[in-house]
Amino acid sequence: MSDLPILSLVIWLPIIGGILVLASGDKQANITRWTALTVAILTFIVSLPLWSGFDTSTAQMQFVERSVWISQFNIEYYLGIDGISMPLIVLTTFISVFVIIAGWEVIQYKPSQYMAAFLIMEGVMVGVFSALDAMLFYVFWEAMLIPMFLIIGVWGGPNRVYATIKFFLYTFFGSVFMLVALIYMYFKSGSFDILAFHTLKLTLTEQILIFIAFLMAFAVKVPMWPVHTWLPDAHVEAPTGGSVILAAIMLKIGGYGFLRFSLPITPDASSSLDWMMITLSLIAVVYIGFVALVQKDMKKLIAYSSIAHMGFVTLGFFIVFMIAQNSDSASGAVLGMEGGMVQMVSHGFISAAMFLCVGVLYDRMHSRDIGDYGGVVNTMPIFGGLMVFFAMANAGLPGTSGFVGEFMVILASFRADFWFAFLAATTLILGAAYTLWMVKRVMFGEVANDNVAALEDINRRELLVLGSLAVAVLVLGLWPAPLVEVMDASIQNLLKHIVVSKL
Amino acid sequence: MENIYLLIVLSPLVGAIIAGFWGGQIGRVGAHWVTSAGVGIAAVLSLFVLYGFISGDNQVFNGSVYTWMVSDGLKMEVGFLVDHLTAVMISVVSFVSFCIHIYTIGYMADDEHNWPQESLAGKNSYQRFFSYISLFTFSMLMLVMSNNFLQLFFGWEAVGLVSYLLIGFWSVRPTAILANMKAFLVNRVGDFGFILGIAAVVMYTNSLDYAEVFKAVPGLADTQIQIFGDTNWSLMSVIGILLFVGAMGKSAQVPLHVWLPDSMEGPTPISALIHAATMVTAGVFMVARMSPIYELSETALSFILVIGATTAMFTGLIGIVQNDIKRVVAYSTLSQLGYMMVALGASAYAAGIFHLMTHAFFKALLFLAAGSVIIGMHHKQDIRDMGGIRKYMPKTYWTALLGSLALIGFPGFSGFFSKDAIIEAVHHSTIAGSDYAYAMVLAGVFVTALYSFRMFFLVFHGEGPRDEHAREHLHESPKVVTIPLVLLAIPSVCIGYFTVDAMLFGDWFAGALHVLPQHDTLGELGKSVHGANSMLGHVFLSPPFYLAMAGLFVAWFIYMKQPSLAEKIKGLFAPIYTLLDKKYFFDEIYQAVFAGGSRGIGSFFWNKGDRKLIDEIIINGSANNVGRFAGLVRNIQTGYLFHYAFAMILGLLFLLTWFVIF
Amino acid sequence: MQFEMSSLIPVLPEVFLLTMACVVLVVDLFLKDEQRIVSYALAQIALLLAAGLTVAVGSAETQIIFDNHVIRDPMSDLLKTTICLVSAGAFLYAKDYLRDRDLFKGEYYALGLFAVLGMMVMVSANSFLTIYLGLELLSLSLYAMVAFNRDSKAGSEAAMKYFVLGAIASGMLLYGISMIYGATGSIVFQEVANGIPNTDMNDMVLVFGLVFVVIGLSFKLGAVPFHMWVPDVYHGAPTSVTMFIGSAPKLAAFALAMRMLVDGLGALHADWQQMLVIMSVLSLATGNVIAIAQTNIKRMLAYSTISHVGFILLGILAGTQEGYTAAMFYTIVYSIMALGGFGIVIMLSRRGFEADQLDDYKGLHDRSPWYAAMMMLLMFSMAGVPPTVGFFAKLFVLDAVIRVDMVWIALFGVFFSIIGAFYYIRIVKIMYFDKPVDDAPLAPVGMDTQVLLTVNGLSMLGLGLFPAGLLTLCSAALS
Amino acid sequence: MTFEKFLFYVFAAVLVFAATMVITRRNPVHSALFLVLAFFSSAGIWLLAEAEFLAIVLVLVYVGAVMVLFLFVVMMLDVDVATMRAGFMRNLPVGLLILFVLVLEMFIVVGPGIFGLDMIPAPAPQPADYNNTAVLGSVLYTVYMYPFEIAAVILLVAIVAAIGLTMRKRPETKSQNQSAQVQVRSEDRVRVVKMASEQKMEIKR
Amino acid sequence: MIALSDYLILAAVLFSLSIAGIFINRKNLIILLMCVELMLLAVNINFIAFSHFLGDTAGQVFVFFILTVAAAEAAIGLAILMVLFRNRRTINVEDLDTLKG
Repeated sequence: MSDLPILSLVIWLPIIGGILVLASGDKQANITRWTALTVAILTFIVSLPLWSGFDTSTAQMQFVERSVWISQFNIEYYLGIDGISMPLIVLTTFISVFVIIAGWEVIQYKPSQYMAAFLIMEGVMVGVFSALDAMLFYVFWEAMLIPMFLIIGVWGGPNRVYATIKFFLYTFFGSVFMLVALIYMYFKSGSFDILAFHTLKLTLTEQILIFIAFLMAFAVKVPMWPVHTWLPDAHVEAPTGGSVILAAIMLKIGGYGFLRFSLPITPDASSSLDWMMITLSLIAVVYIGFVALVQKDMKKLIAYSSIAHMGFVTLGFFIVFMIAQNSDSASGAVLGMEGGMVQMVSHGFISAAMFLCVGVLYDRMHSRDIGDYGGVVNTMPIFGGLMVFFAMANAGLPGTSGFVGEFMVILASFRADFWFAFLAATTLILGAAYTLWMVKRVMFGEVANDNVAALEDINRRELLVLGSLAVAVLVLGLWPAPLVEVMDASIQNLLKHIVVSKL
Repeated sequence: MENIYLLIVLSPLVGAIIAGFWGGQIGRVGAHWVTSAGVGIAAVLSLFVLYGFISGDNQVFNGSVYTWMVSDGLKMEVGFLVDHLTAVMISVVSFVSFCIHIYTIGYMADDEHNWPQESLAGKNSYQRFFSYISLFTFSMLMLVMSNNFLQLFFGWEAVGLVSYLLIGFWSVRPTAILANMKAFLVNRVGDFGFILGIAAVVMYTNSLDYAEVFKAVPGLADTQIQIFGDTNWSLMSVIGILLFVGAMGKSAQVPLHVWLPDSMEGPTPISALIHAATMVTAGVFMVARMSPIYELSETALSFILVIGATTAMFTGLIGIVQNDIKRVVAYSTLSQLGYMMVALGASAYAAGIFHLMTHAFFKALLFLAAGSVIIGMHHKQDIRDMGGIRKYMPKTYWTALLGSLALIGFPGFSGFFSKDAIIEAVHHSTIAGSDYAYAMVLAGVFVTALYSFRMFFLVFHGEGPRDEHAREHLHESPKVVTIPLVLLAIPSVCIGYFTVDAMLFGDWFAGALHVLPQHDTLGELGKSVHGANSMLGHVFLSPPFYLAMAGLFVAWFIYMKQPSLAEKIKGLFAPIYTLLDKKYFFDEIYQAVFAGGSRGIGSFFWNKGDRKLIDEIIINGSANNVGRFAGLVRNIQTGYLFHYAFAMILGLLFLLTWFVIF
Repeated sequence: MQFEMSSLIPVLPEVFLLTMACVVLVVDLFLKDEQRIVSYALAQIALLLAAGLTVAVGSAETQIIFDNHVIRDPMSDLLKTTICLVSAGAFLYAKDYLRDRDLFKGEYYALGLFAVLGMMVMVSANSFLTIYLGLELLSLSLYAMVAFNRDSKAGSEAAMKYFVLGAIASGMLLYGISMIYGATGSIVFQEVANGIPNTDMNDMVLVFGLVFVVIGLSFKLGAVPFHMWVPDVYHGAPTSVTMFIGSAPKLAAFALAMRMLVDGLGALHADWQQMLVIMSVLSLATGNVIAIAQTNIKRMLAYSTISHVGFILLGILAGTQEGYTAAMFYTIVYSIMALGGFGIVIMLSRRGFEADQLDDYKGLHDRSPWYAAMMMLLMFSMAGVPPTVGFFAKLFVLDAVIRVDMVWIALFGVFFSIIGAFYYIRIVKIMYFDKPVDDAPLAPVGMDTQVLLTVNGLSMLGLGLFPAGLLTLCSAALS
Repeated sequence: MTFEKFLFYVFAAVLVFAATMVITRRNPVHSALFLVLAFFSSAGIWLLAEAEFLAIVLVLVYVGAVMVLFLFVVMMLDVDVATMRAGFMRNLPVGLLILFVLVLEMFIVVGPGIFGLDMIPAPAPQPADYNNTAVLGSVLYTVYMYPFEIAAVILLVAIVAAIGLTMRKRPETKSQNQSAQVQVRSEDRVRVVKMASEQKMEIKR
Repeated sequence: MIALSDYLILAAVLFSLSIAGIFINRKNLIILLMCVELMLLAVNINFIAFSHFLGDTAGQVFVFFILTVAAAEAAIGLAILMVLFRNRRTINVEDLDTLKG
């Protein structure tokens, strides 16, 4: 087992599968769909050994694969995972299966390309999470844009062109500066090995500049206020599957970037700019919470709620330094970082589920406008139950995964400053307010109109998808210990790195 | 023992899951059997546990069930702490819950009439309802059996969730779904404080476990922290107040009380179970549980005292002018919750819990009686339309009378002991605000009697329903409804008498509740009173009795003797009436300030911030500017050869000047 | 002064190509219109064999022959081979296009071959004289090719502009060369290089000459502000010629820069570096910005060329081995990208329809997914999005620039590449997201062209996934 | 001032004058003729610099061939001269400014400060038996063989291009195409059409 | 004696004149072509002067080639001019503005 290049397999299996699906064409759409599903499930199965074979006791990179790619520039095909990336990879392969299923009947226009785009993206995203060579990372990072660009643009809503170009340029804008930073560090260290970057000595000025370059890339991806406006647009216009991937996985890549790059490479800059990161995170929580409140479009609302939730992630990551300052030791900081990580995974499930729920409604009514709904639970009781459940999870109800991360981050941020925790905790109110208000208007009440009256409850396929996610949300909420255990060693190790000054 | 505890908790859960997921398959009977059985098992076992404690066979149990997670050395577990306090709570909860399960069988029997014909949500709603109340029982039991803050918060929010689901149970009613959202959100405001309190606890004690926290707090008693600038705050006060904010939400204390009256939109059984007997008292339980913390902060205790007293008095006043039968009971609940809080604020935790227990019985009873009336009246709830029901529903009448007497603290009834103890305890309290509280709770006694019997007289006495149709169909409720009434009436009457000695003056709560000597108001009280009989003996020496009688008399006089007087008084005190009728305008203010305000802020941020500033000006603006600039710059390419040549010449001149001359 | 036949061997490709050009000229006289394919075939054979011969005579060592006027080194081998292959590709794409427009003539191929010969001369020039003559051979052929469609108003206007500006530029270049000759006393690069430190002349004179040389060079590359011919010529010339101008001659221009600036005037690196910085910055900015405002794809690609030239200059101005390698890599990649880009334009056009408006690409994805996919790859490559090779080209250049501590200019470059990305993805947007306006079936295209397009498009991806091979070639060529 | 220098100044003056006239005359024929003058005077200057061969070539090639070509074209195009000058004055100030600045800057570099006689002394005159043509000729075919060949190709390109661009068969010109006449085959001229024999037509009314 | 600077200044003036000529002439393409010839002439003077003063034949050889190329250039230039004139019926520089932007 251990000699199998599992990571490569998880990356390339869906990509090659995607190409096959692409080649199979649209003549026999069903075969295409089944092929795609088979590939996705196979990938998920292949990715499971990553979890089962994972050694939780070490912070070392595992499942390492390393070979030369571009020798002149010391660029390597260097893969490996630790406790930070592994859960995200499994999340990716898990969610991808549902994305394929979710697009089953809905996508009638060029289904082969649709499925192929998702499969290729799946591979590329796994690549992002497992790359240990900065240039490999960057290649995967940017390559992600292309399928997503097409998914939104080809299968998206009426305003898709604006949304997709905005999405592309925003993200591209963010990442090119990171490229310069990566090259600079290559110039300093002589390789693109990320782990070598971790130990690279840099002056404070260099660190700050590099930090800002990274920030531009990751902040856009996360997204942080004020570079978040692409997300609602992209979400609204994207097809359901696109929204799911975008929210469930892509946003995580930004958060992952902070953990893999910003914090360990530029600890001193992170430390001296943490006030900014915390401020932005809190703005994301509070400001975006308010903005979400007034959304009339369900997807937009969920998109904004994603931004607010990702605010918790960045908050959890960057309170480390204040905690260290307050208590002379970084005790308690781990809680915040792990909270951020848990929040990412959990948000992966919940936002995916929420978007799938909206997708279910959209497929039937072709409207995402909250005003067009009302009393849906009367015609779709099973769906109603699931959606209320996910809404509660989104509002951070204990017992669901949505609570875990928020709880950890609030606990940790209290150690940094009372007011951080105070502002962060407003999400309890705001999150519940915007989510439940939407649920109230969409789900409850009398049947609003004939269209709603004509709705049919979810079918087996949809039930399978939403049900599986519900189980995931519940399990993670009731017993997050395994997830935390997996990442613990890596986070501890990371923390050890970042509290030591590089100067 | 651990298995019994697990069984207590899990049997309602199993019932809930079966009824919830397979409600359609097992049918109505299956659903109410499985859930009632689950809760019944829990009730029996709880009583067994309680008996164990009474008999002294049981030791305090404190152990974890499983580790939720460990992060950064902070162990987060799910576990049980079963001591005397817990034993009382689980018994009350499971017993009341069991009664209500039985009652529900009758109450919800024709629930389909509450749903539009075509609504699929109305199908199996009966089973769903049972699933919910069993789930609630599970959550509540988890809450009270918790041995750590995490699980406490779990249960705390879980009961909130079920409350949300149940208030909005009839989801086609606009008022119901507004009320449930309101309830959830107001509770969330409380939780907001609560979670901060937990965070503070974790920060300073690095643990979530009660035992460890309580062990650590005395050492932190003098810790000061800074929140606003450099002002020092006592850590214990901060923690205490933050946690109490949670209790304010859950136990509906002013100003977070607004959700409770609205929650009456839910079916009556849950009003009885959740919004009277159990869930709303979670705050009281929590503060009592945290007594080791609260004892260390007089500020927090004063805060509780003042809030509780205010709630007790002023929500009671509202009850006088309400006409919805359930709302009257709801305001009464608010008022009684205020009493419990006053007890806690006066460090008479035992009295608070004692009142919690007695209140659970008689308030559940009152609600169920009201529900019985409502069934009889075909879901009409306005007391002005009722009257003379006594003849039609004798069982309901008598049980309601017993409940009302217990509520106003008629001597010998269970409410008497608990309420009197609270009033006396406050009397003995010396902390800031105790005088105010004493005045409020005394006045409250009068008010309680007034509204209770106002309703009682209007509903049961007098002419009889105006509505001909209603009169014809009025008859006593079925046995499943009346049996729980009787079951609850028994403890309502007598439990106080039998338990007051042990709970208030004995050492029943010795290990569970901590009272510092300087706060020991019950101890003070105990010096002058010795047991139930002694309390009864002192009845005529203390004002509460006279106040209660006065209230009863005034109610009789205004609503039975001189019905026209009511209108006159209304006219005479029009502003006050309006103030009360509008519930001090809390709803209006909240609607305008919080709901409207946050929507306003949201719109502002969205329209001006996101859409205008970021999107339009910065993002699209720069894109457009680049585009416009491009359109402008392309004109440099004029198409004329000489301009091209000129550009080259300029380039040449520039380079020459730059590199050769300089 | 002994003449050895062996010294002809290194220039065998040039000799062969010249011979073949004359053969085409002569054979063409005896062909009927429907037999022109023979001229075409001869030209293709010439190019492919010339490429083969270049490889055959190539070696790792450097040969300087013809009394120092000609050099054959690994760089020239690589560039010549690429030039021949890219030109062959351009001829292949152009075949149907020319036939549709009655331009399918022997002269076209003869001139094309002469142009290729000119490029090859430039690539292996070792003196200012040789390089000037190669440049003129190339330019004159191109002038004629631009005007090749004699009935095209735009074509003749473009040719006229190209000619006049080109003449001015070569005048300036010559003036510069004369000053450098005056200052160093030689026109052979090595001697010039040796002469610079020894000259007792004021340094001013050298820089003075350098300015003019750089201008001539910049004109050829199309760097701002000497770029004005580029959009008009790209726009006005027949698309087949645009494709030709846009691809292979960039390689020659790169060689021009390398030979003159590095081989000849390497000692003045500090000075020309600054000049190139100015022009590179201006090119990046101007090219990317103005391209946004274009509605004609040929013009748009012209401005995109200008911005790419900015990047190539970045690599050169770094003045290091890495920089030259990166610039060479970039140039080769660019010539392939441009070939493919214009190839699509050509394939979509038909008699009486040029397919040069952006709107003509609307809904291409619906009409031909394959073309659209290939075009998309090309566009993403031009935009520099991984994993296409365009990204690596940029990466290597940026790396080289950062290595010489010019981080700010790297930032500048990436900043404008964001703006640039906009108009590339706009093409993708038009192809994929818009509905077709033109429902006419696409002109049937020969198998050979389709294969070429496929190879061309997929090479963006292939080279992107495995850039090491080409990079090794480039760095070996320059070491 | 030596005679040589005097001659130089005369030629230079004429050259500059002629050049000025070239760029300012409204009639291209005049310009062309002034250009001829400029070539002549620069040929003189080249003689002073002992480049006899080139001076002669200049006159031969340029005056004899290129300028004639120019004149030929000018005559052939038959351009309306009158409209050609409008707007001239408008551009003159900028033109003069450019001229002035450019000359100034170039003067700084190539002026006497760097290239004066005191910096670079004049070379000794060549001996009487010095044969400029022979010297050039001897290197042209040896040292510069490769460039020479390329130059030849350039001329070939010029021929091909000029013919390719300008030679066209006008529809109105009448000429014989002998090779076509010779190669013609009977099939090209006579077409034997096989038709079905005529059927009797039925006329329907 | 004639100084090298004399030649060079003369060439510089001539060069500048030709450049100015290209800019001032907005009507007649032919004059533009002539200006180019003038420019080459200036370059040639430079080469010859340097050749003379350096005692090196390379400059003169270079001039020889420039003359050759210039002739070819003139031929092609005029051919393009002919094509242009046939298409547009004008050789007015200001009319050559269909390609722009």
